[in-house]
Amino acid sequence: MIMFYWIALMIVSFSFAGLLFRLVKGPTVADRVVALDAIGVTLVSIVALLSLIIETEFFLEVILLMSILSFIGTAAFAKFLERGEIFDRDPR
Amino acid sequence: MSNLVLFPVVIPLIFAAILMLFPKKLHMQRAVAIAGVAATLASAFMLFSKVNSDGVQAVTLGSWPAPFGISMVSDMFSVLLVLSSTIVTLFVLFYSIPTIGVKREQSFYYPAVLFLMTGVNGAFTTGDIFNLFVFIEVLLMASYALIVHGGEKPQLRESIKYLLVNIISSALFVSAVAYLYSVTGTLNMADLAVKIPQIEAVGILTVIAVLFLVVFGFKAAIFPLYFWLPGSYFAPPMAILALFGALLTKVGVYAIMRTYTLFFTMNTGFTHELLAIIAILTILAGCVGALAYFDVKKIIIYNIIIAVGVILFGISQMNAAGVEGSIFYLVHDMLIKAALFLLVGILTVIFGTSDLRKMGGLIKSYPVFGWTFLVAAFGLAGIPPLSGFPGKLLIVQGGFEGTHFWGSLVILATSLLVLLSVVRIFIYAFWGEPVKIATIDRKHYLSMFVPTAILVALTVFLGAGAELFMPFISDAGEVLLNPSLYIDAVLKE
Amino acid sequence: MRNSWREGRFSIEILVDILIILLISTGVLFSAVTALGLIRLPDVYTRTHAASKSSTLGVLSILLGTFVHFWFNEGIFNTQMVIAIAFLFITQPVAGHLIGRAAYMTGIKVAEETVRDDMGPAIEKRKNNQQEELENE
Amino acid sequence: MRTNDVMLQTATKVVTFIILMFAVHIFFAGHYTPGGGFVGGLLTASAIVLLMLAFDIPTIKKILPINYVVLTAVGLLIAIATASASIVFDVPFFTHAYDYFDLPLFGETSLHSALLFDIGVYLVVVGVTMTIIQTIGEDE
Amino acid sequence: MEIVMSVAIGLLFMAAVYLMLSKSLIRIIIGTGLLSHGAHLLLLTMGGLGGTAPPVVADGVSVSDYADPLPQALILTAIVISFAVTSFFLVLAYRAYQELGTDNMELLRGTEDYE
Amino acid sequence: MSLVFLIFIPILAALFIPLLFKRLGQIHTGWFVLLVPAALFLYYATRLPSVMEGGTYVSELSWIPSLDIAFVAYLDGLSLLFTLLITGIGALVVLYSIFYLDKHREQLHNFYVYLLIFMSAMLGVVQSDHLITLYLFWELTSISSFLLIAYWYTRDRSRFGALKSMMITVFGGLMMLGGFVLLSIMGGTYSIRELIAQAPELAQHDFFIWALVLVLLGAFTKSAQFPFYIWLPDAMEAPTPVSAYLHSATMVKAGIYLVARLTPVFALSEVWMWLVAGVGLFTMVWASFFALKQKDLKGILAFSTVSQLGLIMSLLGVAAAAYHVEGAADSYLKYAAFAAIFHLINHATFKGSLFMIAGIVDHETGTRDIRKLGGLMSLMPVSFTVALIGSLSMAGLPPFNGFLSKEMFLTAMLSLQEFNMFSMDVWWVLFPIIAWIGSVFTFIYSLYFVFHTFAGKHQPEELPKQAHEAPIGMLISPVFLAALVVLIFFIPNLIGDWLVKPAVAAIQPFLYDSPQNVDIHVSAWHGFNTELFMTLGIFAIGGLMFWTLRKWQHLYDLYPDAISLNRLYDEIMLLSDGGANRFSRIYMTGFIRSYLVYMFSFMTFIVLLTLFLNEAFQIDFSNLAPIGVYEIVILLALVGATLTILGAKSRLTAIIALGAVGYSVALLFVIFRAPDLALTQLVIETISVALFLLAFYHLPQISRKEERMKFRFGNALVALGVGVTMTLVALSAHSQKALPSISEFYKETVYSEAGGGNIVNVILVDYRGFDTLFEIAVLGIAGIGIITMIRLRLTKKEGQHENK
Repeated sequence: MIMFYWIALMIVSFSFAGLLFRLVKGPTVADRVVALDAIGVTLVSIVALLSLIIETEFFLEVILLMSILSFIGTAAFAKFLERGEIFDRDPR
Repeated sequence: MSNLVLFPVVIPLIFAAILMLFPKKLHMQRAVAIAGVAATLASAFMLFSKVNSDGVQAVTLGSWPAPFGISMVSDMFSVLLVLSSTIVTLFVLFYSIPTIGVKREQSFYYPAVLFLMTGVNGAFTTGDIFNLFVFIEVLLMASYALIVHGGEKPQLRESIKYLLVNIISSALFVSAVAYLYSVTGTLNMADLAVKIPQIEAVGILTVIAVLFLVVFGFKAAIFPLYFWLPGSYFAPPMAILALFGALLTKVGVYAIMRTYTLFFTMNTGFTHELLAIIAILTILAGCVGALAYFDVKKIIIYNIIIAVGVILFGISQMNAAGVEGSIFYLVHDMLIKAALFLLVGILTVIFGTSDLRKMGGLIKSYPVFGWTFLVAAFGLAGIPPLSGFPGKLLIVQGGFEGTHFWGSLVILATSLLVLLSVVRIFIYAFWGEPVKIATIDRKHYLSMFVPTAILVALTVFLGAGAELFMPFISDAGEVLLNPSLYIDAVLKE
Repeated sequence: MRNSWREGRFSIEILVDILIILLISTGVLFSAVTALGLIRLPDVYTRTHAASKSSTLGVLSILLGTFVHFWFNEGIFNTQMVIAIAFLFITQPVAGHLIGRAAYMTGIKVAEETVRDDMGPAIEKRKNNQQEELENE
Repeated sequence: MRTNDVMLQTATKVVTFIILMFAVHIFFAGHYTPGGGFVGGLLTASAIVLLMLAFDIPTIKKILPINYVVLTAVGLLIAIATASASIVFDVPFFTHAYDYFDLPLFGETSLHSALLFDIGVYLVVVGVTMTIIQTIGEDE
Repeated sequence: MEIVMSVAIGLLFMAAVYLMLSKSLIRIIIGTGLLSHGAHLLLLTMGGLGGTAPPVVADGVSVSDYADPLPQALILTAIVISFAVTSFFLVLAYRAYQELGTDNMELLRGTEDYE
Repeated sequence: MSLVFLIFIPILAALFIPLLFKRLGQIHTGWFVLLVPAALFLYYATRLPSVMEGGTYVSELSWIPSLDIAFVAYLDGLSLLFTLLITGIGALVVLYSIFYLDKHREQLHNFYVYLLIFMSAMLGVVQSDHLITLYLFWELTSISSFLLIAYWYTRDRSRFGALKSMMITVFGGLMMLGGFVLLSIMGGTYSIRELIAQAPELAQHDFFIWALVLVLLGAFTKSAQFPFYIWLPDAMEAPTPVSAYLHSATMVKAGIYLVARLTPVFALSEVWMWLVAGVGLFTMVWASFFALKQKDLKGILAFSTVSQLGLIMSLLGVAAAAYHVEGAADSYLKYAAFAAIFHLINHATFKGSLFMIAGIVDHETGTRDIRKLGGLMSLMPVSFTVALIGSLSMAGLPPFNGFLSKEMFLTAMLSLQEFNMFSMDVWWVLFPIIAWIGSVFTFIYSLYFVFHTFAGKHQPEELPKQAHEAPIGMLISPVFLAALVVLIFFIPNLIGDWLVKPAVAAIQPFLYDSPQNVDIHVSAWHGFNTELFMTLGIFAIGGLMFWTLRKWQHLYDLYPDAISLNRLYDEIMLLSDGGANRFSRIYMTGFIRSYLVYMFSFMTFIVLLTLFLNEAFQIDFSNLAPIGVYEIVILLALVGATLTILGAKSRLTAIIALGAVGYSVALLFVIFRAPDLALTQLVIETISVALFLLAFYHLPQISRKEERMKFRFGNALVALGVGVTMTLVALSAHSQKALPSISEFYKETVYSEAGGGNIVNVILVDYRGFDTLFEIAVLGIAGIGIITMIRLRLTKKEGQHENK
C-alpha cells in the first residue's frame, strides 16, 4: 500500500514540476497565477499523500490551511491583476 | 529565585503597551512615559541594591530547572548597565519633550522609546543566547520604528540601509545560534559555560565564537562592520540619536563582553587576540571619521565607534585591570555620549545647522552652556578627574599588563584625536566671531539645557566620585573574570 | 492490511483499500492531466479551465481517499478533512473564475484558435453604460 | 472600470465562516496538536483580509469597528498579565498552572493558564496583521 | 541528508547575498527574505533531521523518535520576527519610493559628507 | 594646615572670582587675586628653614583608594623651590596684570579664573608624589594654558595657538601617562618616592626603556624641547602676563621638574642621560639660532625661552651622568645639577622681567614688531634699564646672575670628559662645542632684543600709539625682578644654600644624604680656566656678529618655510581634517552595496580563516539522516525557484518565485516533521506575498538599470564566499556534535509536568514563553512602526522644534 502511495506521490510530483515549469515560463502574469493556484492545490494533494505515507494525522491541519491560503492568494492575485490594487478604499 | 530581576525589563513593556492605548492624548503620553521610566529606574535601583548585598541574582522562568527554561541573570555588570541605560533614557525623555515635536509625540514616540528600553534592559539581563536574540530584535524593531519616526526624506533613505544591515546580522545571529546548538546542544549561557570546557572540538567552537563576534560586531559597529552607522545615525532627530548613540551599540559591546568572558574562553589565544586587533583597528577607523567631518553630529557619531574599540580592547585583555576598565568605560560612555548628543542637539537648535563652519562666538551669549560642553568634551577625552579617565587608565594598564603594549599606546594617542575632534567643536562653535543666530525662548532653551546639564553633572560625578563606584565596578569585573559565580547563581538556584 | 489478505479473510478492509486506491488513482490522474493541460494548452483561458476543473477534481479525490484511509484504517474521523473538501469544492471554481476574468480585463489576448468571445462585447457595452452614467451625473 | 464581484462575495460569505471556525479550532487545539495562538491569529486575520478583498475596507470597518492598535496593546497586556500573575504566588515569572478537570459536557479537559497567554498572542497577531494590512490598504 | 541540506542552505545564502548586493530595492528585500529562509532551515538542519515523528505526544511513539522540538520552537519565533521585520521593510520601501521617487539604491546614497 | 588642601586654595578662590567681578567691578579683580599667591608664598617660605636642613613634608588625601589613587603632597627641596617660584612669580605677575589688563574692557573674571586654576595645577604638578595625580595636574596645566592663550578668543591666531599648545602638550601628557602606568606596573606603586627606592630593580625590567621614553616625551613636549617646541612661539598670542608666567617661569618648567624629579629613577640608564643631554643641547643651539629670525619681541623671547630650557635640560642630562661615575661627588660632574637648578632660578628672574618689558612696550607703543621699534631708550628709561639688565644677564655677562650659571653650564659640559674617560669615545667633545655655539647665539639675540628695541632710531610714524614710559604699577614687578638679577650675582651662595642645594639633594639623592653635604661653592672668579676662555670667546665672536647682524640676518629668509616643523604641524592638522575627509570619502561612499561588500568579505575572510587556522573543518558521515527522494525533489524546486528570482525580469515573477521558495520551505518543514512550522510558514508566506504586492504596486520594473558586468562578477564572488562559508561551517558544526541536546527534557516532561501534548507549542508558551512574550512585542512594535510610517509625514521644518 505504501508503495502505491509512493507511486502516486511521484506522479503528483511530476505534475507539480510541470506546473513549476509554467510558473517559471509565464509568459503572462496571469499564466503564472494560474500555475500558482494549481500549485497550491497540488501541494494539498502532496501533503495528503505524505501524511498517508508518514501515517500521521498531524498534517491534516496543513491541508485545510493550504486550501484556505491558496484561495485567498489566488483571489488577491486576481484582484491585483485586474485593478492594480488589492483592497477597495471606497464603498461601492 | 528573584523576580526582581525581571522588573526593569517588564515594567517598560507594560507601560509601552498602556501607552499604545491612547496615542493622541499628549499630556497623558508624556506623564505615563515618564512614570514608566521612573518606575523602571526605581526597580533597577532595588535590583541594584539586591545584587550588591546578595550577589548574582538569577531566575529561571516558569519554575523550570535552569538549562531548560530561560534564565534571566542580573550580576553587577548587567545591573550597572541596566541602571545607566535607564538613567540615560529618562534624561533623553525629558529632553525630547521640548524638542521632538507634538506630531511625533502623538505618533507612538513614547511607546517606541519604552519598547527600546525593554529590549536594551532585556538584552543586558538575559542569560539565554536565543533569548538575547529576541531582545535584540525587540530593541532593533523599536529602533527601526524610531529611526524613521516622522518619515523625513533622509530618514527614509538611511533607514533602508540601517534595516538591511541589521536584518543581515539577525539572520547571521540565528545561524550562529544554530551552529552553537548543534555542537553544544544547549542555549543557556551558564550551561554553555559549563559544557564548552568539556568539548574537545575547540576548532569549531572557535569558528562559532568568531561568527558571534561578527554578529555582535554588526551591532557594536566594530572595524569593518561599522560602515552603516555614520549615515544611519545621522538621519533621526537628536533625542533619538542620543538614545541610539548611548544604548544601541552598547548592547553589541555587552554581548561581546558577556560571551567572550563567560563561555568563549576555550581558545583565547586566537579569539581574544583577534578581538584586540579588531578593537585597535576600530579605534583608528573611528578617529579618521571623527576628524574628517565638520559636522557636529558626525563628529560625535564617530566617537561612538572609537569608544567601542576602547572598550573591546580592554575586555580582550582578560585581566582584572582591563575588564574593570572596560566596564567603567562602558558606563561612562553611555552617559557621556547621551550628554554630548544632547549638547550638540542644543547647538543645532541654536544655530539651525549642524555644520561647524557656520557656527561661532556662542560663549558670549551662552557661557554656561559653553563650559558645560567643554567639561563634557574633556570627559569624553578622558581628562582626569572626569569620568573617562579611570576607565581609560585601567584599560591602558590592562593592555600593558596583557602584553598589548602597542594597543595601549594607540589608545593613549587616540585620546588626543578624540580631544581634538570635540575641542574643535568648542573652538568653532563657542569661540571666534559671533554669527547671527535666531533668538530662542529662554524657557525653551532651559527645558533643553537642564536635563542635559544634569546628565553632564552626573558624568562629572562618576569621574570625580569614582571611588563610590569602584567597588561595584570591581564586583562586576569579578563576575566576568570568574564565571563560576555566574554559573552557580544560575544552575544551583 | 496485508495480513488480512494472507489470512484469506475477505473483510471490509479490502473494500476500503480498493476504494482508497480508486480514489487516489483518479486524483493522481487528474493531477497529471492538470499539469499536462497547463503545459500544453495555448492560452491563459484554456489553462485556467484545465487548472480549475481537473485540479479541483484531482485534489478532491485524493483528499477523499486520505479521509477514508484515516477514518477506516486508523479510526480517526477528521472533521478538518471534510471541511477542507467542502472548502475546496466551493472556492476552486471561484478562483478559476477570478483569474480568468482578471486576465481578460488586463487585456491578455485569447489564443488564435478561439472560436467565440462573448466577453469582449459585453464589456464594451458595460463600459459604455458606465461612461454614460458618469456623463449623466 | 469597476467590475462586480458577486461570485467572490457570495463565496466569501460562506468561506469566511469556515475559516473563522477553523481558526478557533486550531487556536484551542494548539496545546495538544499542531497549531496555537500564532496560526490561529494569522488565520483570523486572513479571514478578515478575505472579507476586505471581496468587499471594501470601509464596509469591513463598519462591520468590525475594531481599533487594531488597541487590540494589539490589549493582547500584549493580557500576555504580560498572565505571565506576571505568578509573581503574586511568589514563584518565578511565567510559571503556569494547569489541571485536568472532568467537566460534564466536554469530558476530561485541561484548564491551563498557558491558554490565557496564548489568547494574548492571538490578539496581538490579529491586531498587528490587521494594522499593517489596513493602514497600507487605506493609504493613498 | 544534512550534507545536502547544508549545500542547499549555502545556495540560499548565496542567492540572498547576491540579491542584496544589487541596486534595486525590491531585489534587496527579496534577498532578505531568502536570507531568513536560509537561517531557519539551517537551524532545523543543525538540530538534526533524524526524527521520525512530529514532536506531538502520541501513543506508541518512543521519546527518541520525536523530531527535535527545540529548533522548531526557535524557528517559529524567528519566523514571526522576520515576518515583522519584512513587513516593516516593505512598508519602508513603499514609503521611501513615495517620498524619494526611486528604488535604485545607487540614487539613495545620501550625503555622507557635509563638505 | 594640610599641604594637599593648600594646593586647591587657588581653585577654591577661583570660585569666588566671577562673583567679585560682578559685585565689586569698580575694584580691579586682580587685587583680590593677588592675595592668593602672595599669602601662599609667605606660607611656603616659612617651610624653607627646615627643608634646608633636609626635612620633608607629606600629606595625603585619598581620591580613589580602590585604584590606589590619591593626592599626595610631598614637599622637599625640589618641590619647595618650584612652589616658591610659582607663588612668587605668580604674585608679581598678578600685580603686573592689574595694570596691564583694563578692568572695563577685559573679561577679568575669565582671566583670573583660568590663572588661578593654572596656579593650583602647577602647585599640584610640583608637589604630587603620586604619578596619577601628577598627571591630572599636568593635564590641567595644559587645559588652563589652552584657555589663557585663547583669552582673546575672537582672534584666529589666539585660537590657533591655543589649540596647538594643547595638542602638543596633551599628547606629551598622554604618552607620559603611558610611561607612568608602565612604571606603576613595574614597581607596583604610583608613589615616586617608593619608585625611587626600588630604582635598581626597575632598571632590569623589559618595560623600563619604554617607560623612560614615554615619560621623556611628556617632559619634552611640556618644556618645549626640539622638535616639540613649536607650540611655544604660537602661545605668545596670550596676554603678556600669561606669557611671563606660564611660558617662561612656570609651566614650561614642569618638564624640567619632571626630569629632575625622576632622574633618580631613570638615570641608571645611559639612554636617559644621552637623550636628555642631547635633546636639551640641540634644542638650545637650534632655538638660539632661530631666535634671531624673529621679528616679534615676544617671538624672540619665546625662542630664547626654548633655548634656555634646552640648556637646563642638557644640564640635567649631565647630572644623570653622575650616576655612572664612581666618586662623582668629587668630580666636576657634580656641578651639573647645581647649575641646572641655579640657572632655572636665574632664568625665571631675568626672563620674567624681559617678558614684562615686552608687554610694556607692546602696551605703550601698540606693536611688538622689532622692525618698527627703536630708540625708545630716552622715552622709556626705566624699562630700558630693566631690559638691559635682563638681557645682559641672559647673555651671560657679569655682574648679573646669568654669568654665574652660564659659567657653571660650561663647566658641566666640559666635565663630561670625566664620564667618557672610561670609554674610548671622543663624542663628549661635541657637547662643549655645541654649548659654546649656542651661547654665542644667545649672546647675539640678547643684544638684538634690547638694542633693536631701545637703541637706534625712533620711528614714531610706524607706531600705532605715542610711546611713553609705563605707569609705575606696571613697572614694579619687572624692576623687582631686575633687582633680583643683580642681587643674586652678589649673594649666589645664599641662594645656593637656601634653594638650590636642597633641590640638588633631591635630584641626586645617592650623592648627598642631606642638602648640607652638597659641596659646592659659587664664585664669580675661579681663575684662568677653559670656561673663562670660552666665555671671552663668546663675548668677542658674539659682539662681532651682532655688529654685523644687519648684513647677514637676511640669510634667515632663505630658510624655506616649507620644511619647518611648524609646517609639519600644519600639515598634520590639515591631514587630520582634509586628509581624513578625503580618505574617508574613498570608502564611505554612502552606497549600501559597497558597505555590504566590505562586511560580507570581512565575514567570509575571518570565518574561513578561523576555520582553517584552527583545523575545524571536518565532515562526519556517520550521524546523518538518510537522503530521501522526496526531499531532493523539494530542494530542487526550492533551488529552481531561487534561480528564477535571480533571473527575474519582472517584479511579480520575483515575488511569486519568492512565494514558491517559501512554500517549498513549508513543505520541507512537513517532511522534517514540523507541522507547527509548516502551518506558520504557510500563513506567513501568504501574508508576506500579499504585503509584497501591496507595497510594490507603485514600484517600477526591476531590470531597467542593468548592473555593470564588473559589479555583477564582484557580487557573485562575494555571494559565493558567504554561501560557501555557511555551508562549510554547517558541515563542520554538524559533524562535531559533542553533547546531547537539552530537548530530551522537553520530550520527557511535556505531558507529565507541563500539561500539554504539542511539544513545540508547549515550549513556545511555557518552557520558553518568555521568548514568545517578546516576540509578540516585536510584532506590536512593527505594527506601531508601520502605522506611524504611513500616517506621520513630516517635512524637515515641521520635524524640528515644533514647540518653539
